[in-house]
Amino acid sequence: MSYEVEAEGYKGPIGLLLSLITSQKVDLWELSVSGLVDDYLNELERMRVLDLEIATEFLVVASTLLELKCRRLFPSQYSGDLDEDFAFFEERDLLLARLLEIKTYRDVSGVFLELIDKAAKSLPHAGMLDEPYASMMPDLLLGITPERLANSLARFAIPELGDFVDTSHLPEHPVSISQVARDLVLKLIDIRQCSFETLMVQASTRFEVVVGFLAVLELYRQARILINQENSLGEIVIEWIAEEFSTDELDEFLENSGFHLAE
Amino acid sequence: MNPQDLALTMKELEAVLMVSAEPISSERISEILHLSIGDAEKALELLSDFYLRHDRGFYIQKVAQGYRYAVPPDLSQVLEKVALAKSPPRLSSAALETLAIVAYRQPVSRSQIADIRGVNSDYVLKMLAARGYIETDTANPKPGTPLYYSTTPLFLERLGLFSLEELPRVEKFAPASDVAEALEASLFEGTY
Amino acid sequence: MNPQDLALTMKELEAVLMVSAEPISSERISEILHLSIGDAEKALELLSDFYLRHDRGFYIQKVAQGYRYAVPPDLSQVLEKVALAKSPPRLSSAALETLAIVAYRQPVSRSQIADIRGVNSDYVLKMLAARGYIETDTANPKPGTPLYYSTTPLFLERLGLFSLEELPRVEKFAPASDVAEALEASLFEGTY
Repeated sequence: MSYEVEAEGYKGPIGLLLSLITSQKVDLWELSVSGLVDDYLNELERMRVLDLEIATEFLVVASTLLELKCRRLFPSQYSGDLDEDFAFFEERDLLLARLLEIKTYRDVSGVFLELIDKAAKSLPHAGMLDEPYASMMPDLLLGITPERLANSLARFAIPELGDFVDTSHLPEHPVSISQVARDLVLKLIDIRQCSFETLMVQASTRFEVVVGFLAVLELYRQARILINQENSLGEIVIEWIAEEFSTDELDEFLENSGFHLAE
Repeated sequence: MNPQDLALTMKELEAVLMVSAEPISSERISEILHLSIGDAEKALELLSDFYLRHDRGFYIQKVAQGYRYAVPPDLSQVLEKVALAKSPPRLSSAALETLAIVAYRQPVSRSQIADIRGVNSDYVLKMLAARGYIETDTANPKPGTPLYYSTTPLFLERLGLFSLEELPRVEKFAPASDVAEALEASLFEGTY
Repeated sequence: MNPQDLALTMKELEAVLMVSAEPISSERISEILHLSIGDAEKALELLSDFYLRHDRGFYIQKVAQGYRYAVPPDLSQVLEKVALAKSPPRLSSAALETLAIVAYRQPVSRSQIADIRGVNSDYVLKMLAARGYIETDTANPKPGTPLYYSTTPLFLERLGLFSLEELPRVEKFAPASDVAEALEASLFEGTY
């Protein structure tokens, strides 16, 4: 079901195109990317329903082709700047490493398919305890809530097209944005230095955390705080460094940062 | 039957008994293994004798609807320990999914459930019925009509619900198969 | 174990396997039969060998960290009519690729997966999670930390693996040096 490419110099499934080029069986100079795109758009028109897999596969391959072709079209030269050259080589190696990595996973996923096919040929025996032993077992529904039961239907719950917008995830009691931001600033002025987590300890919804984070970014932009994070995903430490706000200044800050808008 | 055929028949018979969710009749066995009913019954008898003679941990039990594997009475203590083991078995996700389908779609037939889940669910249904969470519509015992499953009062009690109306609302599921297929086409290619 | 004890253990082990709905772990077997885990595993191995040696219609399958009775592939064809198992839909290449990344890189975040694949993989991840092949670490609900995906026991079961250690070694699939060189040559030819 892979999309067939019919471009000048090449005809076949698009998935193969990249591997053909890498094994140099198709000359990149000869390949017209615009022809390939036209051909593909026509095909989409014919399919009527967009097939996501074919579409994304095409995009990945086409953008890689474009990148390859661009690199070949530009004359090669050293910039004379050593730093720039190193940066270029580093980028080059990263791209190569990524392509090799994805090729590895793509190859191994073929083995997954074989394993799945093979395993499907072994039919399992599913045994069961008869009475009176079955009723000796603890209740199997222990700890199962109605919500978990409903969630187990998730994979069948495909929303119908044109259905109403589900707003059940929105909080029933909307939080005031300016209130969250105001509380945060006051707390920070009071403690001077603490982690983002401590700062948000009273936040009960994801929404409040997001507002809090935006407020922190705005304070940072205005150079009123310092932010430090030692390592990726590590603790975010926030330190208050500016003068304190007067009430008016605080209101002004909230207004200028747009935090009062959603009242 | 010559000895070689007999050995193969035994092997196939074991396989049939091992994957059947329900007791299986000698007629059905004869169909599957392309034997006469007489030969199928003879094979069952031979295999049954073989297990008894070798004192195995299971035997072939003849119940009203047919034949099935069962554990002999002298091992009942082991079964008790299985039932009472410290780490009790949990409801599998397949079982929970099936239970949810029955709860939201009741009354629902075996084949409707198989269509929704995409896999045969006989064993899971049997287990859920044995645990008393679902039941079949016994007021409709006409031969040939499919069995319809519904949840039981025990099910409501275990989930702490007063009535089925208290079940959380879910989005419509299992829409017309063409919509589902169009949406899933990007993830799945064909079927076996 | 002396021969008599061993014979009894085998018999009890058969009974336990016969009544288990899911693959049963050697820990649970050792608890039920009052054996050390080592002895339980040894008994499983002996019984497994015994069935293979005598060419039975079933075998002990080591899958998803447990043991269960199953019918070998050569007989399952005979049984197509009994089991009526509709296999789950086949995974697309995008889904398989994503599954491979989760399997080898777990726990792995959504953005790490997108980085490797070069495309947003949210939809594929959602579907793989709905199919029960992968799950997120729900024990880590800190705000701001990304969700990490891991494979489930069902993933092992579908691939017929006992544990993640049985996954084929990924190093073996690293492209051979000539492929890497060809790729490098076509990517960077003329750039210096």
